[in-house]
Amino acid sequence: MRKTATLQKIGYRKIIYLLVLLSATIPMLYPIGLPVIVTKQTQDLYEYIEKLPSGSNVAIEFAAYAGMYPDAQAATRAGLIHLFRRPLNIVLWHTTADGPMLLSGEMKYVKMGNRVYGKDHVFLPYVAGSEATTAALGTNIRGVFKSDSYGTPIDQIPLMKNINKAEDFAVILVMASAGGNEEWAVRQWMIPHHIPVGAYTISITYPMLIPYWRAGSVIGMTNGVRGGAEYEALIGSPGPGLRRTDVMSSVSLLYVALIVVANVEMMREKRPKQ
Amino acid sequence: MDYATMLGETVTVLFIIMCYTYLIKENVLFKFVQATYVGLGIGHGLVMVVGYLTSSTFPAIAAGNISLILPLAMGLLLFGRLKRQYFWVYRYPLALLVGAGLGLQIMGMLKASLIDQMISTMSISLTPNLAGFNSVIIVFFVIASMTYFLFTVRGKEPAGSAMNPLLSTMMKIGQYVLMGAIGAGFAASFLGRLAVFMDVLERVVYFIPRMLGLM
Amino acid sequence: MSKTLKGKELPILVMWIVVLIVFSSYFFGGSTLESAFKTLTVDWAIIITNIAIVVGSLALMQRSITLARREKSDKVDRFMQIWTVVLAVILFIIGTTLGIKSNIYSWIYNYILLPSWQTVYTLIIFFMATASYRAYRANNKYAVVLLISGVLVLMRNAPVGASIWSGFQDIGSWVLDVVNLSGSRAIMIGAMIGAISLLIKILTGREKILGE
Amino acid sequence: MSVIVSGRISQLLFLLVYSLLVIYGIYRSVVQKKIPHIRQPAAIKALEEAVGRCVEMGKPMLFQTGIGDVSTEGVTHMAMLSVLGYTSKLAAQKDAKFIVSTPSPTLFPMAEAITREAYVAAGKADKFSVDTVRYLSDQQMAYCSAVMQLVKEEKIAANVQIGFFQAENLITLEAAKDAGAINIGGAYRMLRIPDMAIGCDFFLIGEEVFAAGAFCSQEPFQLGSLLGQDMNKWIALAIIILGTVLTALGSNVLIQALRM
Repeated sequence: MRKTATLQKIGYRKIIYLLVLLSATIPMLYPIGLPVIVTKQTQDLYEYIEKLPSGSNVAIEFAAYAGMYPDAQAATRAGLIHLFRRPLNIVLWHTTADGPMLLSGEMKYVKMGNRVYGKDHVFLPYVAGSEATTAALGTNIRGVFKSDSYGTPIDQIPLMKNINKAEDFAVILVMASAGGNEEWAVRQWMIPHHIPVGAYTISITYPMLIPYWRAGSVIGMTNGVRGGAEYEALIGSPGPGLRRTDVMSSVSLLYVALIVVANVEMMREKRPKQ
Repeated sequence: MDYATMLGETVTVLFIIMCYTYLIKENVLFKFVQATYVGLGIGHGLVMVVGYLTSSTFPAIAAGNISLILPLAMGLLLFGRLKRQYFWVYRYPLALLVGAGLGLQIMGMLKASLIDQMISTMSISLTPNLAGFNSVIIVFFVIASMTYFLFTVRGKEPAGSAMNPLLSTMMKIGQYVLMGAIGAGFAASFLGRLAVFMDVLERVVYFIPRMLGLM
Repeated sequence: MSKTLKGKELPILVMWIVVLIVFSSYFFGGSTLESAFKTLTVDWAIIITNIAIVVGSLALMQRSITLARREKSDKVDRFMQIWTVVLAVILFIIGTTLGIKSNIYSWIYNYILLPSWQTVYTLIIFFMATASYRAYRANNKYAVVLLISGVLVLMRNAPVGASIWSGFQDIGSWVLDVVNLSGSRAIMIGAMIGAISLLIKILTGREKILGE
Repeated sequence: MSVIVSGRISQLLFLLVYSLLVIYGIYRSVVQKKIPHIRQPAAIKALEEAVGRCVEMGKPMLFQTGIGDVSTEGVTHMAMLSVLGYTSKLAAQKDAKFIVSTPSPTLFPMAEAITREAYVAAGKADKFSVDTVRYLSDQQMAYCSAVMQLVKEEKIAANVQIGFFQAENLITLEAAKDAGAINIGGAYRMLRIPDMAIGCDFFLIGEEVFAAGAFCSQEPFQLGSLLGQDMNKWIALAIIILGTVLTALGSNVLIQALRM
């Protein structure tokens, strides 16, 4: 494939750079607060969690990678706030080395109320993520983890007494993954064990999950920082997502405007020749 | 905020600004950031290497897994690149890596990239709604796009008449589909990248209020 | 003997053996093959790659020192080259003596290495703008399709899109779900076919990937 | 058939049939001398033009190897290396200044050997130096920043990046464009193709990347393999059409067979 080379105008780059910078910083300093329209996928995920019977066990595969984390941060934080607000039992494990540090940053925003560690939530340590790991966790958690992230043996944790495999959970939620954990969960938890999968994703992975969502293997998912904003709106707890919606809109509009200008300019250049 | 964090935030913000000056013109500030980053990157890479070898490889060898000495020795053959008459020796470790790479990539693609794609394409649903319509149109689009890659057919294109008109129409449609996919793909990648950008920019924009403890 | 060793037939044999082990463990399973597979593609490959990092890093530092010694290059350049090497050595010493969990190491990682990754990465937002200004021009019929699908998806993803016209959500999703998906599928199937062909050519030794 | 892991029987069958057809294509072309007519894609022709442009302008050409190790994306990297072999030969013959940059410690010695051989074969071993093939860093974005610096400092006139690239892709392309270079690229994954297509003047997509070496060389052996690839695509097309028709008729027998 080939594109005809376009004439390069001197200096157009610097003007564009400046416009990008301005279109991002101005709404950062003076937010307008444009409304957020919640998409079906986000709504589905929220409602599924909202409707879970109290006392349900929820598995969280926390797969955050520091470099791309800003895209998933809003949804992850909102998701954690939501999950801990409901009377659910949470078992969380990490599949990236960056995970524990990033999670502890988010937990500062989560209201714990009268929750007791070990009784209604457990944090398991980091294990190198792969499809095989996800599969192993679905069949025998004790085969992968011997103790939690504080070093307490799993068998001494009250919550873990009746939990060891995929069937013991109502749902598995994949958070902030940048490397296909959602698809592993679908293949290794949904298909063999029929455990529904939910995802708080970065926007690069999002389109890949749409077919799974349509097929019903994925109950719902958030789309990057935008999905994060929607989730924040749903749970009524504004955070980095809603703060950034204006910036997202303004930079997107700038891109569209640039494309329009480029085309108008091109037509003008062409006209005399015709 | 403690001093280490304050210093850290300041250094980060300075680095961000120095790095962005590249957009105006490549200059000594960017060069400094680049040299620093590359230097620290090498150091970090080497630390990771030593960490891996001392935490995994050497204990395993000491525990009796003597076979690991072989890849270690093969790795050392890579130093053969330093002298031309010895550079044949590096071929062995690389041949092993290449073999592993070829096998792994093909193995991974067979299911995900061939079988799964064929199955999902042909699993159409003939329901009278948008999903049903989409599933049929996808079959058509996939076939059209695949014809674009028929190299022996494409070779006849300049002659024009030599090509089956149906095939040439399919090829054109395929090219439109691929272009549409590319245009959409580029736009779809934008939001994720913008998220990181906003995060970096916020560090600069909110720097002073944060230093003053206002945020 | 040495001629055989120096030739490229033996390395290709090595390649064959590894490829066959990988494939047979994938298709036939069995604990022996699977452990051979893991040994070769994980344990051994990581060790060799790690040593390759050392070789590469030393080559880089050597080149930096050579450049720094060149009298004709300017002072700033020479300083930068030395600076690179010095930092590499210092971080290496800190990392190996105090450990990567030490405060100073994680400070360097969190406040320099990680933000540097992010900062360089975010330059892409500026460059995407200039690239789309150049590329999204309706020069021909194909470019028109490129342009329309791009704008539709951009407006679908932007939160403001739905406020402007609610249809963006549906049409943009259709472009992603149908057009983008079809294109990717065709590309993936074709890529697999191309990859198998290249594998055959490499295993015949006709591709000069290991030098002459 | 319990010897074969269940779910992988059809995959093995595809691998075998596809390999045999490639070999048949080569046999037809080399032994039977029925060489298929194949048009070079614009991107491959552009490689030669780009070398010419560099000679004319007296500016260097940059060839980037792509990121990652040979032990993971083996096939893609090998495709890149055959293009490197072709391009470095052209550059050596025509006396263009040629720079190869790499972020991959395992591709580094391979790229170095191939480029050196090209220079030796052209009788210009003296033109090859430590500056020709540069390992810039194994950290993705550090490499990226080093390339951004390099393209401006060396004022490159052409930038080639065909192979396996990640997020650094568009940044290096645009930096090169800003330095006044023409960009020639190629990616095989849908994830990376948009960046390549938008940032490059000429580009290869999908299967074309793996066939790039064949397009370059134009030997009967290589062209024959392309014939085999086409036969394989016809098979895939036939299966998809047949499977769709069967599904429409309410039978999923072919899908079941593929899942075997």
